[in-house]
Amino acid sequence: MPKKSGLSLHVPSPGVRPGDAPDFSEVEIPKAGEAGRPEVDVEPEAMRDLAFSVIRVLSKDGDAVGPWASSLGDDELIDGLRNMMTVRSFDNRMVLAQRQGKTSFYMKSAGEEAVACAFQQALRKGDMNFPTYRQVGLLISQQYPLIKLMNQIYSNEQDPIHGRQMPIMYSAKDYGFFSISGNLTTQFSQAVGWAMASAISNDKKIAVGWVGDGATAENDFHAAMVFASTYRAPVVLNIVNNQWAISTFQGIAKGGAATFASRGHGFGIPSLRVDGNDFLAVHSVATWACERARRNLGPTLIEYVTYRAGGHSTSDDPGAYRPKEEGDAWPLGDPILRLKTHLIKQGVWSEQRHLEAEQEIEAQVVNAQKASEEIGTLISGSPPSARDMFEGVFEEMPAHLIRQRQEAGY
Amino acid sequence: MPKKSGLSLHVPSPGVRPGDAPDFSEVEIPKAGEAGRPEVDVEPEAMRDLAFSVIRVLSKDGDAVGPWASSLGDDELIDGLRNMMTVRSFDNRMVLAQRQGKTSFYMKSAGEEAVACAFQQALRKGDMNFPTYRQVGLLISQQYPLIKLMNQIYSNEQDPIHGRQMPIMYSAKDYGFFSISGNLTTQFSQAVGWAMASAISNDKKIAVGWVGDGATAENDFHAAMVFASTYRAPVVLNIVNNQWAISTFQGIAKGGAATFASRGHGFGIPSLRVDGNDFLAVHSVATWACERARRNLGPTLIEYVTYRAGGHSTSDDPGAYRPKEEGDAWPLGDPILRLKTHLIKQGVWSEQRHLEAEQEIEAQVVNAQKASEEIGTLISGSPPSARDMFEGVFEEMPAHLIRQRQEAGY
Amino acid sequence: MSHMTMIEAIRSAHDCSMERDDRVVVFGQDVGYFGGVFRCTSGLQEKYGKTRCFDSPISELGIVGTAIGMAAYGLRPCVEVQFADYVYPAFDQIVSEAARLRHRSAGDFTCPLVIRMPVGGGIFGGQTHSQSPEAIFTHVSGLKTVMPSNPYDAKGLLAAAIEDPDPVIFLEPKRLYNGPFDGHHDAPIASWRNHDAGKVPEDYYALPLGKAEVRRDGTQVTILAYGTMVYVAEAAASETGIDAEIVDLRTLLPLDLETIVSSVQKTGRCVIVHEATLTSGFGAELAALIQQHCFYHLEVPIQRVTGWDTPYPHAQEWDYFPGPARVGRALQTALEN
Amino acid sequence: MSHMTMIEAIRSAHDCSMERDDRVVVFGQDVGYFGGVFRCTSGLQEKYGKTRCFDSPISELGIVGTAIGMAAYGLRPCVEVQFADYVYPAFDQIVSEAARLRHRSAGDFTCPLVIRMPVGGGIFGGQTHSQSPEAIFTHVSGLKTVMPSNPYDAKGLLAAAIEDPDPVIFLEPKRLYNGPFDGHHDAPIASWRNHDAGKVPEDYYALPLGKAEVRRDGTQVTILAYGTMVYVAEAAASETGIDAEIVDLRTLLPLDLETIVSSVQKTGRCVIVHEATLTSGFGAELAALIQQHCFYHLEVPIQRVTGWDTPYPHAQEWDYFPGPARVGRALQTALEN
Ligand SMILES: Cc1ncc(C[n+]2csc(CCOP(=O)(O)OP(=O)(O)O)c2C)c(N)n1
Ligand SMILES: Cc1ncc(C[n+]2csc(CCOP(=O)(O)OP(=O)(O)O)c2C)c(N)n1
Ligand SMILES: [Mg+2]
Ligand SMILES: [Mg+2]
Repeated sequence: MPKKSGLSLHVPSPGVRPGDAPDFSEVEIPKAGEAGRPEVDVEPEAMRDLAFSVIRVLSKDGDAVGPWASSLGDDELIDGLRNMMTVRSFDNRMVLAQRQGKTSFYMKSAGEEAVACAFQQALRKGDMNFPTYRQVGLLISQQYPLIKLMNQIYSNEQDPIHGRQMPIMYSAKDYGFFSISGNLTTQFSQAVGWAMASAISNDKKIAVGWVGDGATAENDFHAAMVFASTYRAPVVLNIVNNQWAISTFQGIAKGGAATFASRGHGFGIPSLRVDGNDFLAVHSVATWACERARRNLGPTLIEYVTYRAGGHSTSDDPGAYRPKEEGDAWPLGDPILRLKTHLIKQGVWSEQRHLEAEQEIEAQVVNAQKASEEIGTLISGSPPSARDMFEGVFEEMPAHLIRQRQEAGY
Repeated sequence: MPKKSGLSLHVPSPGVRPGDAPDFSEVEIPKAGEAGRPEVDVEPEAMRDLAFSVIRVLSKDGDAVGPWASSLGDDELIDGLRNMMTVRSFDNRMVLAQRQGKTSFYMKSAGEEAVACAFQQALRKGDMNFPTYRQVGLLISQQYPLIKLMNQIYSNEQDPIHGRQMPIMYSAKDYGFFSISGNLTTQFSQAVGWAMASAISNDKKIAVGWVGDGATAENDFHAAMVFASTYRAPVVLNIVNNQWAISTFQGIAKGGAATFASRGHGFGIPSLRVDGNDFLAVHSVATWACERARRNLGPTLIEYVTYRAGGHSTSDDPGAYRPKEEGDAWPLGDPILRLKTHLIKQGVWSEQRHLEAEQEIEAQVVNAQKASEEIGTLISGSPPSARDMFEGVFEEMPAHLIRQRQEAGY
Repeated sequence: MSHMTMIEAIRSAHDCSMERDDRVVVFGQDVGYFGGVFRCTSGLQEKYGKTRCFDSPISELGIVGTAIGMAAYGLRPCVEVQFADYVYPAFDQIVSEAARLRHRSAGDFTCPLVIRMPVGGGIFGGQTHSQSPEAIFTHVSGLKTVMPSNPYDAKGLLAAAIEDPDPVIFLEPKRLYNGPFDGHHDAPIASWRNHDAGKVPEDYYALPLGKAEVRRDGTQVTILAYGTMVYVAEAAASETGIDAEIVDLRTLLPLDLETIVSSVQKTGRCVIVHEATLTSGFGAELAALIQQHCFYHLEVPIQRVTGWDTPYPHAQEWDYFPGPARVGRALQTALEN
Repeated sequence: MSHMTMIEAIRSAHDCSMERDDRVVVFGQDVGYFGGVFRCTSGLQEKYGKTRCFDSPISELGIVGTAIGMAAYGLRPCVEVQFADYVYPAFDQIVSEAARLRHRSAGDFTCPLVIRMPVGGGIFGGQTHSQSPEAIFTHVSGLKTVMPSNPYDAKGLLAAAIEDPDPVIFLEPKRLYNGPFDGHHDAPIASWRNHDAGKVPEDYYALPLGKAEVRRDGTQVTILAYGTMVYVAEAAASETGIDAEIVDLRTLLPLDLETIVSSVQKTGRCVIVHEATLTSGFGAELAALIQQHCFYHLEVPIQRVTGWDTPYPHAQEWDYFPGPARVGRALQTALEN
């Protein structure tokens, strides 16, 4: 309401703040199995509704239902479960390590493990992800050595990127994982360019761009949509809507839009919205979008509805801006628990096996951590040489950098 | 078609090029009067279709039909006609002046005069336009002195902006006309900010942003949409789709989208598409959108379907990239001719009066030009002082600029 | 007169300015309810309401673009870019619009706007939380560029920046937010509590832009520094026992050339220190000006001690950061001939 | 060996590179069917097809962002920004991504990318078609910055830039596109047809980046210039009759410091000329380096003759443009003491 008669500024804010009771009543959750599954070559207009619904496969009681019910076999699903469990265990150890001062910083994927882990299972060797800092699941799902991740996090002597970047800014070309940037959304238009390059080269590889709900407001989101739309780039553009951008709720980035997915329609890009905590649904939608790209049918935009269960990073205290209990109230539950329940219902998994898996994985992570810490951490062992800092600015070091390196004493 | 099996890049191109016959068969033109007219407080979703249609009021034979039939009286319409005629006459004289070397550069509005002229009649004193270089109609419709426009174009001693900017980069705050920038689209997010400021101040003024079809690809288009959507800014966002961006046809910016107007839907912004050569339709849609803004209902996105009848600028030769006859083939005709026909049909105008008006206006423009050229042109009279170049970089000239000015000999 | 950290001082400057002038509006990423990731705007939304202090979408371009529109309307926006490393998406609006609006419209429209951003390293922020891009702003005609080195200056200069009729880039050395830092990263953290410049009046006051301050009188050599480097310079001077005069520039543009020239003409020797990369850094402009204005007074070449021409590294942060040892060596070199 | 304008030479460089290496792709606003507003890519789409030379949407960010992705894939994009004044929307991708990709990924990904753009004034383009932003690129670690001054260099340097494994900013002085221009804007327009440097081989050749060229031997004073200013310097030298040595830098980063230093050590006097604004322009870096490396050889202060610290004006273009008269005065001053 304006103070005086006249206009007034609308500033969206979340219904609830610390101290209030969590409230997700505005999050509409359709029943699993309800959303239709169009052919991959359908006109975007004909599948408009999928940008406003939530594609879900796992029912309350853990059955896989509806047209999107996954094509994954039991073993693949069990792999997926183990991958998610590994991510979570890894995250927890690394947060601990950060608290112990062994590294400077860390960011977890807690609550949204299914998105990266399920998506990766839809990709092929040679495809390229352009991830954000919350998709370590893409690497862990490919059995990327945990110790290498830790070496990077610890900036130790065997850090693949030589201690040059902050923790979790991984780069792993052989695993289809583009160098993570600290600058939000830049990877989104790069993904489109990489996909265009693949098409220009009559190659078969596709690209996958990743962005968070908050970061969709950045310039590169628009550039990516425009170029993907115009050149029909073989790219899948993923928006991970985990409800929060540091302290800012998704309403600030979404504004008056019904959904983030619907941003695709103004570009003629088929857009889908999926339950990000439903491993089967994510994998099924990912497979659909990747097939579109591989068949040269062009880009797809996907919004994953999930929840950032942890703080933004180890520097953040979410208790300062949202109710502590909000995570538990999140209506889409926990991705690991949901897949576990499904597998048990399927009779291919059990509490017992789950417990064993947890212990195995824990042991794996702990061993990797031991080995990595023996090499060194940010505060132990011999760090990457300062001499290295001058390397790789250019392929060949120009005279002025050689002079500076010598001045630095190397 | 890919050379080898594999992906291939899609690069849109216009159906026709110089030498080919013009072809607008893909431009769907619904009959006048067909599009519905919703209440201004309707949900965007409920008026979705208006982003895909073309709102038209003037029928083939010049009648005003349908729910958008204008509320303008005959005198206002005659004013509008005269304004458009003035713009066209002014443009032609200035192109000539440029050819004669009296100025360095010029850009016409030929073919799209109705957009700015009709829109301005929906605005009130105090509202602020953030225009591009093709909306001189906004000023001429307010009887802004033609001589002042020319003084700017000639960079003469009485140029309101002291010869500092290229021709047509007008600035006229008192006429609700923001300083034109040579950098595309920057004004779009500024318009949203100005509107937000008006709302923050509980003021009643609204802002209007203008952008071309090609320039919608720029970063500021996205920033403007995001902020307008989030804060429900009292702003009207206008896309003038004149089919061309220098040599680039609109398909490169539009990509796979059905229309530019539909870009608004992903932000929950009501979006309309209107016949930009139909003075009555433009004014009626403008009035609708301005009322929305004034009633604090938030932003509106409008796409004006029109055609850039002339070259991009005096530096451009459209014959190099599009058929010479394309302009004549444009299905929405000429805005001046169409309004003239309507007024004659209404019995409030005649060929005779039109001819007289033409002569009057021509005389007005010529007189203004004579007067302006007596003051000076780029090549005659005394130019703005070089000393002035150092003024206004800051409100108060800092020491280093004073030193430089003195070094320059002033 | 209470002690404040630089964060508290900046917050207080906002508060006083918003109190005095309701045209002042504050927004940016996480600045509203949360009060900013560095807490420089905490409490402002509660006190002044959601329409004068609010969260923005993650679009630096949108933040600056809308702020320019607000300034043109007549408000006095003071916006935050979360880290200077993230200002580039807004660069076009800053360079092409904010900086040129007054000139290109011959004063028809103006742009009283403050863009705040934390700069500098020393927090293991790596290449995307450590940059010092001041030089590129000083190359853009129409912008003022300010970098305070302590809470007292920060409050007074920010208040002045908000009142300034033209756009001001306000750079906050994040390593100084909680205490003076001299580059000895292994030493216990110093606090503003026991530092004179930590004494900050609660009430409004403004300090003029464009005035440098001599932090330490000396006769042997002049050190030109700003931000964190002021304390590095102090450490280097006291540790080498060299009688250096330390000039804290405070404002880079407009530059207080007089104070600089008179100091260098007195000492005949000059060492310039900044954290940004060397090539085309602001030290280059300073060196160019000094050799022009003090040519016949200079006994030895002007030296620049700066960050290296590499991205700011994570693990090797302290090899990159120009610390007291490097500055000390430069001082010794300056006295050699 | 035929004569070419700089436009024809740049077009020829594209042609030869695309012929030799089908990883080379060319795109930007109006570069496809139309061949670019300055015609530097004309005929390429016809010859190499729409997927190797095409029009882009009007998004400098998209152009550079997608080009970085293409470079990471393994292509060799060479993109055009229509005017340097319009590069700022892409600044974040250039600074934060292209420049840092190799370093931050330890060579896992690289960015062989050329970003071409016309720079400089003299065509009544006003503040948005006249800028020379070279200095800000040289401040960004990881970028190479090149500015040729004639058709022969333009072709050879562009070919080298396209082959370079790292990102190169390729700046084309638009006032030189059709002929050498010495700042005498009232004189008849000179053409490359009757200029030695207008002789350009049809076939492929490359010139090494990082090498300056002495355009005129002299003993009394060194003029450092690049782009259009090379001809302004020549005019100033011959009109004043001063025996100036003129060094055409050609590449600003990496800089050919040796050639510069040996010339200044020989003459003991130096005048730097560029069209960009003075403060924090590349002349500042040059002056800083020269006073450091030639301190004991310098007889007089280094002078900078540059554009003023104002936006590039329209009507007063020739008052802004650093012409032969101003450079001549600087030469005389250099010889006074
Ligand atoms: C260009 C830029 N602006 C601001 C930041 C600071 N920042 C880092 S993460 C973040 C929030 C991103 O939120 P979202 O996109 O939702 O991703 P999430 O963290 O939720 O996964 C912000 C503002 C940045 N890294 N880059
Ligand atoms: C940031 C930026 N990039 C490029 C240009 C060059 N340019 C000027 S006008 C124009 C075409 C704009 O087309 P459109 O938006 O459709 O407007 P129209 O000219 O058709 O009215 C271009 C590319 C510019 N002025 N600014
Ligand atoms: Mg988020
Ligand atoms: Mg157009």
